[in-house]
Amino acid sequence: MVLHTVNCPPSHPALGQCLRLLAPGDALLLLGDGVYAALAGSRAAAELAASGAALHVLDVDARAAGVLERLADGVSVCDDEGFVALTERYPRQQAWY
Amino acid sequence: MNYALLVLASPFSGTGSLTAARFAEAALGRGHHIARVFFLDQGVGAGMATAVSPQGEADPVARWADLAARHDLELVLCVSSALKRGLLDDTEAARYEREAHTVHPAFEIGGLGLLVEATAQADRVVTFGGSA
Amino acid sequence: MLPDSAFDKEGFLRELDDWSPAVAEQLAAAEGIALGAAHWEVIELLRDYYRQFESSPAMRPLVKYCALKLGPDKGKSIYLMSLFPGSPAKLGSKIAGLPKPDNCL
Amino acid sequence: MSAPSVLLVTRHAPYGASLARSALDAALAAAAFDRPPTLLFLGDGVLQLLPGQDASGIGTRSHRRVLDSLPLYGIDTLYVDSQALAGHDLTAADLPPGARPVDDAAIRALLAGHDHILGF
Repeated sequence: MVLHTVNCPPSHPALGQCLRLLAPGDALLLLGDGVYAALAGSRAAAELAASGAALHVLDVDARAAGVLERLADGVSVCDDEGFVALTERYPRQQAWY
Repeated sequence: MNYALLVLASPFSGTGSLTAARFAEAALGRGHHIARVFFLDQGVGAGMATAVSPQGEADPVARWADLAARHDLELVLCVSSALKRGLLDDTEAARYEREAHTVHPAFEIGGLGLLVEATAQADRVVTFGGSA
Repeated sequence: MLPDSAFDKEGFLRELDDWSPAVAEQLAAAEGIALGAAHWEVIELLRDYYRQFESSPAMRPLVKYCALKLGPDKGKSIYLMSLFPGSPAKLGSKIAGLPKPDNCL
Repeated sequence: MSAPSVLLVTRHAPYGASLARSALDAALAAAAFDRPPTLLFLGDGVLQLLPGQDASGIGTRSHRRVLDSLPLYGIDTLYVDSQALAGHDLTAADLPPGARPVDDAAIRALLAGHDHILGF
């Protein structure tokens, strides 16, 4: 099980690479510019939803971006402790940026 | 658990470096140990003593230094990444015959072997990248 | 003979283009080493390594490269230690005029 | 307890940013300390493998030349994203001897199959 952290905007090829390599049971945490992929109604959000991975955004980054109020369904908001908790549950992390 | 953190993100662009600092604090708060924070590539800017942040905004260098002081954290800047970005401590300044010492005392300069060692000892390794 | 100013505080060449066999003798003498044929064989090998891989070797690849090019008897760290005591990759590279290692390893 | 296995993922072209070089330095260092990581070239990272690189005109080392020293460091296998290869119209003939193109399923297995991942 892999925790994927995404720290680049949805137009960046790294998001596509992440999506094609997500495995069932993996989790995905959106950070920094990655949070825009959680915008309700966006193409990226639809692709994320279809991936079947557990989806999370980091609260401070989502709030800074104005994404927190327009969050796609199924994306949960986590704080720094929640980020650490994800690394406890998922033994390895792949950083996409 | 024992964590090793690899920070590649610049503290001067994007959020990666501060995210890493907050992560470190939260991990310690949950009772974990942090073997070492290794700064590589653009990440080494976190140790730049001469960086001045705008008033009212986060100062990543001070943030890391404060964290290190409170938790006895080991912060290591990769020597080759540091040198080419003008980050020198006393030893390297003497070695390369430069006047300026620009590394904040909360940080040390070290080789990649320290990343290798931390990775080998850690239960968890977390990488913090920035936009490249 | 190059003047002292051609070398930095640690005795490394400041300009790699200044290197010549005579400079290698000078660098070696400063380290207390008199270069013999066996030393030259390794110095040439180090310079070949640098031409081929555009980097200075760590100890492990140097030993392997020696084994590959000079045979198994010479591809041993104990052999290289006998020629360039202490840290053969570093000392050999210094005398061979390869870039100063940034102490990353 | 045996040492944890490490997968090093390198995803950037060699000269546009310093990350590819940093990743390679990390790989060489780990190998020099007898802990050779598994290397995975992903996305634009496969461009690091192009033959015929001559970086003398831009004042740096040729990345491929340094990569060619990996076998001497005990790293004989390079895993390469086959989809990215195809996207750049590269074939196995362009790659160093130890390169092994891998599909998405194999990449997933590499990601899940190591104790730690260093993501460059």
